[in-house]
Order: sequence, then structure tokens, then C-alpha cells
Amino acid sequence: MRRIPPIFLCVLVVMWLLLNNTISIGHIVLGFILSSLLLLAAVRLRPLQPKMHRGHVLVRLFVHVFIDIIRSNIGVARVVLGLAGPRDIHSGFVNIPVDMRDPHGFAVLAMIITATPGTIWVELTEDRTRLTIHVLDLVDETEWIRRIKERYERPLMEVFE
Amino acid sequence: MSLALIVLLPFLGSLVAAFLPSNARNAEAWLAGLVAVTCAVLVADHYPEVANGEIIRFVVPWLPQFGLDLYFRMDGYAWMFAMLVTFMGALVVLYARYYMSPADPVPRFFSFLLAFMGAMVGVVLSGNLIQLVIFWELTSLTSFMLIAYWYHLSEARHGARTALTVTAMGGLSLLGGVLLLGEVAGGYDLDNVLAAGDVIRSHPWYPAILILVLLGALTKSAQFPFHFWLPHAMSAPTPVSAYLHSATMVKAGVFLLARLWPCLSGTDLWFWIVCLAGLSTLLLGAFSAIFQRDMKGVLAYSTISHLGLITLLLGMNSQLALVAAVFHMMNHATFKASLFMAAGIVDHGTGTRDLQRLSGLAHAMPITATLATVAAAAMAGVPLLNGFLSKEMFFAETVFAGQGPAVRIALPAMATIAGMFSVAYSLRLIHQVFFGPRAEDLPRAPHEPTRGMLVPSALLVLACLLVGILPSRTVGPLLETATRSILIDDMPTYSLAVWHGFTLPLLMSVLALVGGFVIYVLLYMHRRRSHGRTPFISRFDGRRTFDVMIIRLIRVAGFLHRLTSSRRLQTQLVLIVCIAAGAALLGAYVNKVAWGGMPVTRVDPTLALLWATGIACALGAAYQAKYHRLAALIMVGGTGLITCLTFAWFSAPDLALTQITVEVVTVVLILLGLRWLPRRIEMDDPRRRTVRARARRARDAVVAAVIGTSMAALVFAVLTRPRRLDLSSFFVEHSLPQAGGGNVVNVILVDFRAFDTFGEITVVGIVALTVYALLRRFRPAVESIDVPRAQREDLERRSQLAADPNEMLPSGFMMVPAVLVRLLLPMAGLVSLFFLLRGHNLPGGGFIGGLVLATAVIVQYMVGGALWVEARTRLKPLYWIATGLLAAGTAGIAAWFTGNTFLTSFAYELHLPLIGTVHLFSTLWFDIGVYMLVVGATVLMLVALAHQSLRSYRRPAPAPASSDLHVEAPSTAEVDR
Amino acid sequence: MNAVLDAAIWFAQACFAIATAFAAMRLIRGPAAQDRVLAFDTMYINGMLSLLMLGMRSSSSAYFDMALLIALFGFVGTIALAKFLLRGEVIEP
Amino acid sequence: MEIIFALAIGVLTGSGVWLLLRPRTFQVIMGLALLSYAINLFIFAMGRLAIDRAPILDIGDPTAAAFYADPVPQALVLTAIVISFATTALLLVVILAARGLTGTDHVDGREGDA
Amino acid sequence: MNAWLEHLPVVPVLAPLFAGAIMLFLPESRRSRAGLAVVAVLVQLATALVLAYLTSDAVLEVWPLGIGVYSIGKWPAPFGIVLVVDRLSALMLVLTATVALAALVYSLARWDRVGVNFHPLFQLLLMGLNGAFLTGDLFNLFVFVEVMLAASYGLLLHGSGASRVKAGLHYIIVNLVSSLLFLIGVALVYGVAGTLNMADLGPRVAQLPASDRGLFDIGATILGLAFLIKAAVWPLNFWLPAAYSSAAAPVAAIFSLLTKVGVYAIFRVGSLLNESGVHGPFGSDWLFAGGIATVAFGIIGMLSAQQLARLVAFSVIASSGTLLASAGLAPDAMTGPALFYLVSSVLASGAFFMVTGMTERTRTHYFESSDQAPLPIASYSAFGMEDSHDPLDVEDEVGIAIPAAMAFLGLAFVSCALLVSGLPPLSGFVSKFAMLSAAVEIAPTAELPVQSWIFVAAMLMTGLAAIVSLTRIGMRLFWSVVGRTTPRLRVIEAAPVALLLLLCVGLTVAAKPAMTYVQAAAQGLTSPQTYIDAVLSADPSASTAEGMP
Amino acid sequence: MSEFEFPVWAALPASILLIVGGLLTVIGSIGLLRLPTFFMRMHGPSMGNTLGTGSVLIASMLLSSALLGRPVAHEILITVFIVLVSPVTAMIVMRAAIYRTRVNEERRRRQQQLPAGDGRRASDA
Ligand code: NA
Ligand code: NA
Repeated sequence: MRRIPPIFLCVLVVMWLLLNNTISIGHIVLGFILSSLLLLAAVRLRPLQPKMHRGHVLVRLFVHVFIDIIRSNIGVARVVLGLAGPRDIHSGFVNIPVDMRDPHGFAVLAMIITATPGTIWVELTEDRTRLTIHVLDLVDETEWIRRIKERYERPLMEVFE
Repeated sequence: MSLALIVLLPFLGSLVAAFLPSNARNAEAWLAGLVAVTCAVLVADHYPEVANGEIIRFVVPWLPQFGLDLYFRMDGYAWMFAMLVTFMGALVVLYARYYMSPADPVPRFFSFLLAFMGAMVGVVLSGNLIQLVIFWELTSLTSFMLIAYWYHLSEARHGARTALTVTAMGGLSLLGGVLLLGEVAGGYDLDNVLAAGDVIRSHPWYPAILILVLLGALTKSAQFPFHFWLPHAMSAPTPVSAYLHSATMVKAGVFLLARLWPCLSGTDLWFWIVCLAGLSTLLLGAFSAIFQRDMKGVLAYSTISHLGLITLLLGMNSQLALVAAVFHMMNHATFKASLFMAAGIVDHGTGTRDLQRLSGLAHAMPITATLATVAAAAMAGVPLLNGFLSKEMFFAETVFAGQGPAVRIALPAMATIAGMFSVAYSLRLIHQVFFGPRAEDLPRAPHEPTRGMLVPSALLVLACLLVGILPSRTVGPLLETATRSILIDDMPTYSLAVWHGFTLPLLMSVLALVGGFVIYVLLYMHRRRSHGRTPFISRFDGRRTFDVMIIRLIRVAGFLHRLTSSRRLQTQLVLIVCIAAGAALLGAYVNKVAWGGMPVTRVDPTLALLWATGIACALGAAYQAKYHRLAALIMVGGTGLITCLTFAWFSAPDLALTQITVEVVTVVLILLGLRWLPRRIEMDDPRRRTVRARARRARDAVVAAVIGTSMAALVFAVLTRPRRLDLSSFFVEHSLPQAGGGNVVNVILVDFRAFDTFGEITVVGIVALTVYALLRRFRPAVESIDVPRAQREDLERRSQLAADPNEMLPSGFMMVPAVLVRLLLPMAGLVSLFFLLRGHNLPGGGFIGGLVLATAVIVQYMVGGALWVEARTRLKPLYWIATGLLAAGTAGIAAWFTGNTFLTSFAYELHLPLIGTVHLFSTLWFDIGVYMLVVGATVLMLVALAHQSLRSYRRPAPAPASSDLHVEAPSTAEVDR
Repeated sequence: MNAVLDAAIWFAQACFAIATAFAAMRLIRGPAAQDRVLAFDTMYINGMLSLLMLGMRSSSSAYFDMALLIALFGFVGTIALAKFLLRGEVIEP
Repeated sequence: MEIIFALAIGVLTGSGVWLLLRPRTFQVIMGLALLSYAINLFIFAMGRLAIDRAPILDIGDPTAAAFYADPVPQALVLTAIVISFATTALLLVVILAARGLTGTDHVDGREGDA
Repeated sequence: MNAWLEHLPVVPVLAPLFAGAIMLFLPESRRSRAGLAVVAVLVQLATALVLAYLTSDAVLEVWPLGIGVYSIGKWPAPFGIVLVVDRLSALMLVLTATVALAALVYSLARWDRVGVNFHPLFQLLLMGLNGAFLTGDLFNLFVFVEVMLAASYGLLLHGSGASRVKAGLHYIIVNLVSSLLFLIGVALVYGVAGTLNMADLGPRVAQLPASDRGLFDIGATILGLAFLIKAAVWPLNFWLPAAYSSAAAPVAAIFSLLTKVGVYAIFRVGSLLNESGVHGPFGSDWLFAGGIATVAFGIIGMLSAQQLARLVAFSVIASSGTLLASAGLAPDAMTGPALFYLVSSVLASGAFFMVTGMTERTRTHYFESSDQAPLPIASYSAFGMEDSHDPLDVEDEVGIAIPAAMAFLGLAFVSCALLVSGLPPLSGFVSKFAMLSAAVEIAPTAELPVQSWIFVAAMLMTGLAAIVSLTRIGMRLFWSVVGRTTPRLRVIEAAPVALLLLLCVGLTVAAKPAMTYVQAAAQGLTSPQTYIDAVLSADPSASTAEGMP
Repeated sequence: MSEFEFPVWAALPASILLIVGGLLTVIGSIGLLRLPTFFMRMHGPSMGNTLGTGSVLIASMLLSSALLGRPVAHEILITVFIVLVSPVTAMIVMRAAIYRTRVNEERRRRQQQLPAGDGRRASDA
């Protein structure tokens, strides 16, 4: 008997309600049925499931990320519009040694890095020890390494490991 | 009734004969003989009636709408010919029984012989001209089969084909003539036509009719210039030559001329054409006959000349001439047939027919010699033989033919000369074969044949003698009835006496005999130096001309075909688009199409900008598609996006939705294909710089520009006209109340015009099946068989490229994407179901839902790898397709049980706890069918394409060039099993 | 108040059209294949935004679904292209 | 607006036809794709252009048909889109098979003049 | 009327669909699928015959006007889609089912196994054909033509191999373009006239303002061109010989119907647009010219053809040209004979393609030699579709060999030759004679008598060309002395050919009733008012008990 | 436009958000167009992807809630999907770019080694 991941099920039901833009009991039931069927059908295609704890940490993380996003948007906008001042923009790759191992952690990290303009995920080594990102406006590498590890990696490790 | 039987019996006999065992010579002969005799008796049985001028009729309605009935009609003339055909048939069968060797497959022979007999009887007994044409063509066909009886001889094949082509062509023109004749005479049956003589002769179509009919008759009767087929028909077995090519079939032409004589003759046109044809044939045939080496050759040419004689008589527009013609038809049949039989006997006995080698056979085969001599004498027109009588009548006619002075002198002279020739060749034939020193070097020792072969010939010779000595007692009455039935009331007075006193005709006969003797002696002096080639005219060999014509015809046809057709696709497409555009522009010009009256709405800069983008993408794609395929693909995708936005902009959300999903799938699909389309290397190709290439590109550019402009103009012309509301208003008004759906477009798709959707999904299913079938036996381009370069690099690190089905996540750069995309799958599924279920009231529906789910699955393939996914799921696309089709179908049929027509929508009220009542529309079931089919088809196509790379995934070694293809074919096969 | 809103909607729509046009320029100019792929992706995002604007303009939820669909699947084409560039085929064994 | 629409269709048709007449199979398939866009827009145009008039009736008010955009051409275009999608897929596979069997991507299966 | 009889018109579409769908559940092994296929075709044949009976004068209580109208989904014409069964449709249905039966049985000998999914595709092709002959809606006609074409692509490529794929590529692309034209035409017709229903078309066109009339004519013209491409009119037919001659024999046999769909569409739509006097391809002069050009092209092609299959393909072209020309010459007088000719020529070319397949048996061209053989790809077991059978092992021959194979082949060949060349005595001659006599009959009163003469000349020429080329190739096939191997012939292959030929014989013998029927069918075309009334007055809700939900 | 009168609490913030979102997106695509190297260009669009889209979605949420008179939140779904999906795109495109630049480097090097230029140039597909 395959087991249906409960959180995911709830997420799907909520999705269904959002899609239909309603909270009628009928749709809740329908959504529940459909979601569980889908999960049953798809569970073998998603063998690895996350085990999350201390979810409240995520809240703080998201606040940080939100702030960073706005900041980096402004930053990139200045670079693009050439308002960044006379200094020539120097962009480059940054290698970050990482201690996290959980794929889902990395997934969230990838989301964050992609969502914040000015940084792009380049690659993670096979042994998941070194992460390379590309930074648009690279002034100080160590600053970036610290920021990724402190602000993002630690909370993620708390949640996923 | 018995008339039909006379015609039918031979055909039945032929069927039976065809199925007898191939060695049953006697059975065949008995059957055939019985049939022939029976027919003869049946014919003879009718003599009393026809004798006193009755016409026996038998009609079976066949195609009365077009005046075509099976109408058998026997009058005296027909009776005479029927008798000739059946009686001769009997004799020939008897002869053939002994002539054919045991080795020959006789069933074919006798079956075709009988078929011919039937056809010939059909010709003479036809009371309907179309029916006559039918049997006419049948005689051509059967004669073709009989000539080619020994088809292993190229001579036979060739002769048969020549004969068929010439006579069938004649038959076709005869058909044309008869059609006109029928139209003029107001019906195809003979009685009408014969009655309408004056109408016909005075009708403007008369010349056309005459020429067409004559073409038919003259080709059949081997008249100049169509005579050449007959000598080559001699490669047929001798019985066939005796029967078809002397006695009966070749008579069909003159038979027809006499048959239609009352309604066609009597004009100058008739006189000149027919007489000229006859006279030239008479002379030419007789002259050539002198120089033949082959016995049958001599007989063939003499047949030609005698037919010419008959034709000439028919052309003279005089009743007496007609009588003479009919008389000579019978006489010629008798002596010529017996001569052919004699030739066959000689051939049989000695193994050759070559006049050079044959000599002095009289000692070895006295009876044959005697018979042949008498027959030849008849042919030469020696007194006391039938040939003499008719020939003298002929001479008389030439003398008294009433035309101008030139004719009055020339015609008798020519006739006499022809007579001399015929004496000469008859003499030569007999003398060289039967007299002189005994030939030594013959293939076989000559000997008298069995009685069976002699009897028929003997009977015929006897007939010659009887008729020749006692004409009025024997043939008189028959001739009387026959001719009377043709020229009903204006019968001429003539006497069939052997002696008319010293008359000019008698003098001509004597001259002919003497002259002929002299000619032969002169020739003999020349030590028979003839090599079968006719002096003066041998260069004008009709047959060679004919062959050349046929070859030319085919060559010309080939040339024209290359000229009027093309195997190049571009040419075809240019033609199509140009003709379409041309037609449209022409229509616009002719009808003076103008813009409509409605004002144009103001331009929204945003959309304008969007379309500037879209147009740029389209042009870019057009420019890049040759060498930068990926770029072109992406640009086309861009255009698609703009198109989709446009649909949305002009309030067509469903279209936009469908367009966008289709876009995505199409891009993936074409990329999957590009894997197997080896990259083109761009180089400055000299061929692109040739003038022709430039010219073609210029032409295409112009064509494209013109067509683009006209399309734009067309659209604008429509857009500036008021729209018609009839259909849309009906749909909008009935959509909610009757069909219970707010989204009119979707309601149209699943209810108002569900039948379209029904067919549309079938198309998708069919295509999926085809793609699958084609890929089952796909043979990739050599260049793209081995693993792509990028993956080959990985092979240094990994044993094989295929993902391990057991690993949780792909190693390497695909790990994080895999996590995310697998998270996405259930969500996508939910979205697809959402679109499926809400379609009836808001944009969406089965198609979109299906594509969404299919795409979600495909993405799993992209991140996980084919084998990984398939190790963990078993989707059976074919079953999805089938189920989809069945669901849609049953959704339609379900309506039958509610007493409605196919695909009528109906709702089923479902009361559920804590959900309340749910209206289940049958259209939802239909939409589910669409959904399943689309999922199945899309997945099948994409995955079948993706599977191609499995063929090579275990071969790390980069494949060398094409050479290894065949080598590794089996290995792949066993990998696959 | 609607006037302001309409103006804003119109402005945003124009912005997205311009963005689309820029992306298309990049798409046509290239130079590398990856530039084109990137431009393609951008066009899709902008297309999605334009659709949302249409939805607001006509205040109908019909357009939302299209936006949803692009958000969900606009990326498929992009990663297919990218994967073709990267691996030589879209679906590997 | 009509002018832009007509122009768009014109250009799509033009470039589609141009590609259709090219000798390489891939060009032809791209041309057919462009042409089918053009034709779809063409069919769509037969219902004339309407903005913010999507033929989606709010439950309960089937107002005058004149208000809504003509749904019929939309339905026709939907069918056309689906069919052209399917046939494109088929053509693609046939092109691949031809490339494999004939060794060239020329539409005539042999290298004519470029 | 009987509630179930009412649904008969839709059965010819549904039977093949369900059969084809169910087959997909059955294993690819021949037996089960073939059995189902035969049953399905027999059902279609029976249905078609019943429909033909119902449309004849024999019974009037079912369909008083002799025209059955079945409105899909109970939506009345012109709004909904209606299936219309008149004599012509019924005739085409019977013809289709007959040829289909023959081709199907023939294919069971071996042909159906040179590739996968032969039988489903075959059924769906029939669905397309039947739908096209039945529908009364212009766009629905497009859809069913697409169904037919899609299946024909699959069947043409059945067995793969270089020659087929090459021919198929051209065939597909040309047909895609013609489908685009079809769409433009339909769309324009709708955009101007505001209807898609064929019967509704005539009345509306009559009411069109002069300003819109030109646009409509353009639409009709483009539509007609699309039909003409399907009907293989010159110069839009260069794809045909390659496609038909490279297809497997039974496929080619059924293909001889495809061109007739184009002809049917021309006849049908032309007759409905007739009195509104639309120019373009439906205009008689254009049609006549195109037809004659096509005949001429067919003649040239026949003369220059080197293989029998190509020759037959060209004869198909010639016959299609004959039909168009006769329609263009004088619809009123010629349509009846033309329909007779259509039936005869379809049966003949169907039989001829099968005979060709048997004569070319020694050369097994339908099956690529091993070096050409494409690589089989990964088995789909992982993919959830086991088809164990290997498409390459088709060498085992089914059925008992008949004796005197050569004799049968020869007889069949000669009969086919007679039919194709229109020589006596078979139906080929009867039909040609009927057309010719009609053509001659109208000549004195026609405003362009020369057209009649051209037509007559063309007919006679076709016959002559057929004789010349057929004797040439036939002698090479049957009388070539060197290296002729007598093929093993099986009843299962011989019987269908015999069936078709016997039908031609029957057509010849029973010429009178047959001609009566086709003339009645032609009557329906030449005076379409009955058709229009029947369709537009049909009230779907009348016949049924319950109303709408 | 619809005849519905939007309340200020919805219309005003929505307008601002729309303007901001539009501007951000345009700037992003200017970056895509103007920035010198591919790796720099990749940063441009991500602006539009995140904040641009976000603000438009919030605006849409506000407006439709105002329109229907009840909270409408289904725009969240779009955000979820975008956030889920854009990393996948970014990663693979980035990876492809790196791979192709490397390959082109190698090719250029190889072509410098052999006597360069028989006029050919590998196309990109
Ligand atoms: Na980023
Ligand atoms: Na066809």
C-alpha cells in the first residue's frame, strides 16, 4: 500500500479550492478525492519525500528573502540603467562550500537564489559539497558566501535535516 | 430464341472447353465440332423463313434508356454469313483436331476458337449496331488470342499485337460512326438505320459517319493502307488462318459495307473512297502475292487482293456489283480456306512452307496436290470453277460502271492486270510446291496426311466445282435470298450461267489467264530470284511504319509526360498556390470585389507593437529555417505566442488556451525530431549562386509576396463588411437554456457541433497510430545514430547513459530540477482535471486538459529519463486512445436510449450526501473521451519518438560511418528483445 | 478612480508589449543559441503578464487561466530547448 | 485594428508560402506551421473582430447575440488547430523517416539543385 | 418509423469507429483483429444496402422524399450538423463498403502484417469515407476528409520503405496544402454567406447583396480547387501516380475511392450552388477544360507508364478526368451515365490494383529487401504495449493455393483491361457508351457542340491508349518467355478480385436497373430543390418522445 | 471597459503596483537587450519574473476581490508555479550556456590549429 503524503494532499486540496475559487463543501470533497487519486497515481514517480520539522523557521527565512528580493531588484535595475555610478560592473562566478545534503533543501535554496535578481544558480558538484553561483554585480566574494550560508543555508538545514 | 442460342452456344462451349484437361484433344474436338455442327443445323433450320423474305427477330431489352438492346436479327444475308461461319467452323475444327500436335495446350485453342465463332455469329446476327460493335471488338480480341497462340514466338506476339491494335482502333472509330449514325437515324437498330438512308445521306454528319464507319470496315478487311496486319497474322496456327484470316473475320469489314450499303452507298464520296481503297488493295495485294516465299504469305496477300476486289465491287454503287460482291465473298471463302488447309498439310508433312525449298511434292502427296491445284485454279478464275463466275461478274461490272471516261478505260484495265497477277501467283504456288524436281533437303520426309485433314479441304474443293459447274442449281437461290434481303425491291436481273457468249468480260478473263501465265514464265526464267521481297514497293512496308509509329507514339507520350508533369515537390506546390491565387485574383477582378463599407476601428499601439514583434519573428524564421533550425523553431514559437495573445485580445480565450498548450507540445515534439535530423553545415554552396537558383528564389519571393498581399486584402475585405448573426445568435440563445453551458464555444464543440470534435479526435488518434507504426520500423539517418556528443562525454564518468530505475534522484545537475518537477506533476494533474471539469461553463475542456496532463508526463520524461519513468509507471497510450474513442462514441450513443439522435446531450441528476445534487451532462462524458484520447495520442507520439534513442544507448563507442549500419542492425534487434 | 486604473492598466500593458519586443530583438539578434532560448522564455513571461492585463481590462476571469497555464508550462518549451542544446536530445534514455 | 490584423495574416502567409517552396524538409514544416497560424487567424477573422466580448454567458443572461463575439469561427479554429497539430506531428515523423531512408533532407529524396 | 431504424444513417460512421477502437485492445496478432474488421465491414455493407433500399422508390413511408436526414444532437439544420442520405450518398456508401470488403479480405493474405495497426487504420479510413459521403455540412465534410486523409497517410506508409516514404512525403504535403485551401474556402463561405450547411448555401447565396457576391465566389473557387486537388485534376495530380503505385496492393485498391471523394464533393456542392450560378471550378466550362486536360494527361501517362501499377494509377486519373469533364459538359444529360461510369471504374481499378499486386508477387516490391529494411526499435514492453509479433516475418503464406493460377491471373488481367479501356463487353463499355451517346445526343442542341466532339474523341482516345499500353505491359507480364515464375495464388486473394469482376459483369447484365438507379441519383443532383427542402424542413424533435433535458 | 466602479482601496494600490511592475519588467528586458555578456543578460529577465510578476498578481488579486466582493486569491497559484519553475529553467539554461561556450572555445582552438577557413561554420542545430 503506497502512502499518500498528507501535507502534499492538503496543499493539493487548497490548490483545488483556489483554482475553483470557492470553499463549498462539495468542492472540498471533490478536491480531496481527486488529489488523493492523483497522488496515488504519481507517488512512484516521486520516490523521495521531504521530512520537515521546525517549519516556523521558514517564516523568518521568507521574510529575509523578501527583503533581499526587493533590494536586489533595485540593485539590478541600477546596473541595467547604468545608474550604478562610474565604476565598471564586474560580474563573475562564486564558489560556495556547502554543508547541506538534503535535495529538498537545495531545491528551496535554488528557488531563493533564482528569485533574487543578480544571482543565478550555476551548478552543484556531484558530491553536493560545492555550490557555484553567478553574480551580476560582484564586489566581494566572501560577502556573498557568508550571505548565502548565514541567511539561507542554515535555516534550510534546520528545516530539512 | 434459337437465334440467341446460335450465338450463345459457342460461348458456352468455349467456357467448357477452357476447363477441360490440357491433353484432351479428342474431347475438345468433339465438343467444338458438336457446337459448330449444332449451330450450323440451327442456322440451316431457318432457311425456309428467310427464303421467302421473312426477317427473324429476337430482342432482349438491355439498356433501353440508351436504345441499346440485345437484338438478334436474321435475314437472308445474315443467314448466308451465319451458315458460312458455322459450316466453316465445323470443317476447321475437324481439320484442327489433326493439325494441332499433342504438345499444344489445345483447351486454350478450342476455347478461343469457339469464342470467336460466337463473336462472329454475333456480328452477322446483330440487329443493333452497338451490339454489332460489341461483337466486332470481340472478334478482334479472340483473333488476338489465337494469333498469339504460340506466344513463345516473338513473331506471333508481335503479329497479334499489330492485328489487335489496328482492328481495335478501327472498332473504336466504328463505334464513333455508329453513335453518329444512331443519332441521325434516331435509333441504333438496323431496321431504323436501313430505312433512314436518305436522311443519313443528306445529313451534314454524313461524311464523318462514312469516314468513321469505313475506317472500321477497311481496317477489319485489311484494305490498303491498313492491309499490313494480315500477313503478320499468319504466324497463327493454320486452322486459324484458314478460318479467321481468310474465310470469316476478315470478311466482317466487307460484310458491314454490304450490310450498310442501302443507307450509306450511292454517293460520290462513297464511290471514290471505297473504290480507291478496293482497287489499290486489289492491285497491291495481287502484286505482292507473286513475290512471297512463304506459302501462307502468298495466300495472305491474295486474300488481301480478293478482299480489295470485293470492296471495289461494293464501292461501285450498282446493285449488280453488290450481287457480285456477295457472290465472291462466298467463293473466296471456299477456295481460300481449302488452300490454307493445303498449306497446313504441306507444312505439317514437310516441316516447311518455304517456296524456295519445296518442290515436286505431287509424287509424295498426290491427293493434296490435286485438291490444291483445283482450289488454286478457282482462285485464278479458271472456267468451270466458282472463282471464274464471280470474277467474270466483276469484270463485267468494271466495264459497265457508269462513271466518267477515265474510269471507263482505267477500271477494266486495272481489273485485267489484277487478274493476271492472281493467275501468276496461283500458278507459282502450285508449280513451285507440287511440281518440278523432288526436293531433298526437307526437314521431314513428305507424306500424305491423315484422312481427317484431307476431308475438309476436299469438301471445299467439291463446293468450288459444284458451284462452278452448276451455279444456278447450287448457289443461285442462296445468293438470291441474300442479295434480296439487302436491296429489298430493286433487285437487278442477272444470270449465273457459265457461258454468256463472247463478251468483253470473257476476253478480259482470257487476257488475264494468258498474261498471268506469261508473267510467271518470265519470273521463272529469273530462276525464282525472289527473296520474298516485293520489288518497287517493298520499301513501303506498312508494318514497319506501324511499328515505328507505335514506338514514336510511346516516345512522344514519354516526352509529353515529362513536359506536363513533374516529380519535384516544389513545382507541384508552386502550381497549387499559383493556381489558387490566380483563381482568387481572377474572381476578384471579374466580380470587381471592393472593400466593405464598415469603418475601421482605431489602432491600439500595444497590439501593433506585439504584431511588429510577431512579424519580425515570422520573417526571421523564414530567413533562418535552412541553416539555423533551432533559431527558426524558436522564432516560429514567438509568432505562435503573439498569435495566441491576439486570440485572447479579440475575446477568444479558448483559442488562446488551446494555442498556447499546442505551442508548447509542438516545440517539444519538433525538438525530439531534430535529434534525428542531422545538422546542416552551412557552406557557400555553388549551386545556390547559379542563375537558375537565383531566378527560382526570386520567383518564389514574388509568389509569396503576391499571395501574402492578396490574403491580407481578402481579410480586410471581409473585416470591413457587417457580420452575419444567424448561426451565432442561435447558438448564443440556446447555449444556456438547452445545452446548459455558459461557454458557447465549448458548447459548440461538445454539443452543437460535437460531430466535428468527434472526427477531430479521430484524426488525432489516427495520426498517433501512424506515427507509432512508422517509428516501429524507423531507420535513422546514419549521421545521427550514435549518442550525441554532449552525452558521450559523460560516458567517461558513467558506465551507461540510461538512468538507473532504482535511484531516487538523478545524479548531477538534474537533481534539483527533478525534485521540483516531480513536485509539479500532481499539481499539473489537478490543473488538467480542473480544465476538463469546468470547460462547459468557462474556457477549457477535454482537449486542453488532456494536453496539460500529457505535457506534465512528458516533463517527467525530460528530467527523469525514459527508462526511469517507464520503470515506475505503465501508461498504455494505445489503451487511452481506444478508451477515449469508445467513451466519446458511447457518450453519443447513450442518447439513443433516451429516444434522441446521436450525440444529443442530456443531463443526469445525481444526489450526493453533503454535496447536494450534481448535474452530470452526457457532454462531460464526451469531453472525458476527448481528454483520454488526447493524453494517449500526445504521449504516444512524443514517447515513441523519444524511444528512438534507446536504439543506441548501450553503445559507448561512437559509431563510424554508414558501413556499420547493417552490421549492427541485428545487435540492436537483440538488445531490444 | 477608474480613469487612473485604466491608465495604469494601459501603461502596464504597453510596458509588457515593449518588453516582449525587446526580448524578440534579442531573439532575432542572438548571437548564441542560449540567448535565443533566454529571450524565448522572457517572451513567454511577458505574454503571461499581458494576458493578466487583458483579464483586468475586461474584468473577466477567463484570462487568468491562460496566465496560469503559461506559468505552469511556459517553461517546458524553454527547458526542452535548453536540454537540446545541453544534451543533444530532449528526452534521454 | 483591422489593418494590423490583415497585415499580420498577410506576412504570415507570405513567409509561410516562401518556406513552403523551399527545398529542405525542415523549411517546409516550418512553412506549414506559419501557414496554419495564418489560416487560423483567417478563419477567426471571418467572425469579425470584437474586444472584451468573449462568448461566455454569465449564468442567467443570454443577452443579444450581437453583443458577443461570433463563437462559430472560434470553434472552427479550435478544430483546425488540433488537426494541424496532429498532421504536423505526422509530417515530422515522415520527414525523419525520409531522411533516414534517402540520406538527404531534400523534399524530393535526392539532392536536386539547392 | 422504427425508433432504431432512425439511427441507421450514422451507423456507417460509427461501425468502423468502434471496430477500430476495440481493435486497439486486441493483440496485434491477425486473427482477432481481422475477424472484427470483416464483421465491421459486413455491417457497413448491410447498412449501406438498407439505406440504398430506403432511398429508392420501393419504400416511401420511411423517407417520403426519398432523402433521409439525421440531425446530430437533435439540432436542426442549418445550425446543427446533419447527415443526409440520398440515392447518391447511398450509392457511394455501397460502393465503399464493397471495395472495402474486397480489399480487406485480400489484405488478410499477408499484406496486413507488413506493418502494425493495419486494421484500425483501415477501419478509420472507412469512417472518413462514409462520413464524407454522408455529411450535409461543409466544415464537417472537411473534418471527415481529414479523417480519411490521415488514415490514408498511415495506410500509404504501411510497410514503410524508401519508395513509400518518398511518395508519402509528397502526398502528405500536397494534401496538407489542399486542406489549408479547403479551410480558407469554408471560412470565406461562412464569413460571407453566414452558413456552413450545404443545403442552406444555395438559398442564402441567392439573397446575397451583389457587393458580397464576388467574395463568396472567391471562397467557392478556392473550395472547388481543394476538391479538384483531391479529385486529381491536372496539373494538380503529380503526386498521385507515385503514391498509388507504391502503396501496398489492397491499400491502392481502396485508394481508388479517395479521388472519387473529390469528385463527389464537386458534384454535390456544385449541384447545390448550381442555380445561383457560381463561377470558378464549379462553373461548367472550367470543369470541362480541367477534366479534358486530366484525361489527356491520363492518356499520356498510360502510354508512357513502364509498370502496371503506374499504368493503373494513370487510368484512375483518366477516369477522374472523365467524370469531371462529363459534369462540365452537360450535368443534366451526363450525370447519370457518369455515375454509372464512376461505379464501374472504381470496381475495375480496385480489382486491377489487386491483380497488379499478384502479378508483381515475384518482385515483392511491397516489402523492402533486407538491406533496405529499417531497424526495429526498442520493444515497447516497458512502455506498456506488448506486441510480440515481428513485422518482418510476413513470408508465411496463408490460405490454399488455387490451381491454374496463371489462367486466373490472365483472365482477371484481361477483364480488368477490358473494363479500364472501355472495350466490350463489360460494364466499362456500357458506361462509356452511355456517356458517349448522351454526349452525341446533346451535340445538335448544345451552344458549344465542339465540346461534345472533344469529349467523344477523348473517350475513344482513352480506349485506344489503354489498349496499346495494356497489351504492351500485359504481354511483358504474361508472355515474357524468360524467367517467369508462376506465382502461388491463394483463394483469399483471388476471391476478392473475382468478386469485384463479377460485380462488373453483374453491372453489365443488369445494366437497365443499374442505370435506372443512377439516373434517379443523378436526378437528385440535377434538381437539388428536393434535397434542400428535405434538409431545411427536417424537424429533429418530431420523431422522438422525450424532449431536451 | 467594464462599467463597474472600483473602490479606491483597490484601484489606487493596484495602479501603483501595475506601474511598478511594468517598469520593472521593461528594465529587466532592457537588461536582456543591452548587457554585454550572456551570463549578465541572464539576470535581466529574472526581475520581471519575480517582483514584476508579483506586483501584477497582487494588483490582480485586489481588483478581482473588489469586483467579486469577496477575497480572491487564486493568483497565488501563479506565484507558486513561477517560483517552482523558474529555478529549473535558470539552471538548465545556465548549464547549457556554459557547455556551449566551452565547446565553442574548443572548436575555435581546433580551427586555429588546422589551416583555418574552408568557409564553413557549424549551424546551431
Ligand atoms: Na536570480
Ligand atoms: Na487522393
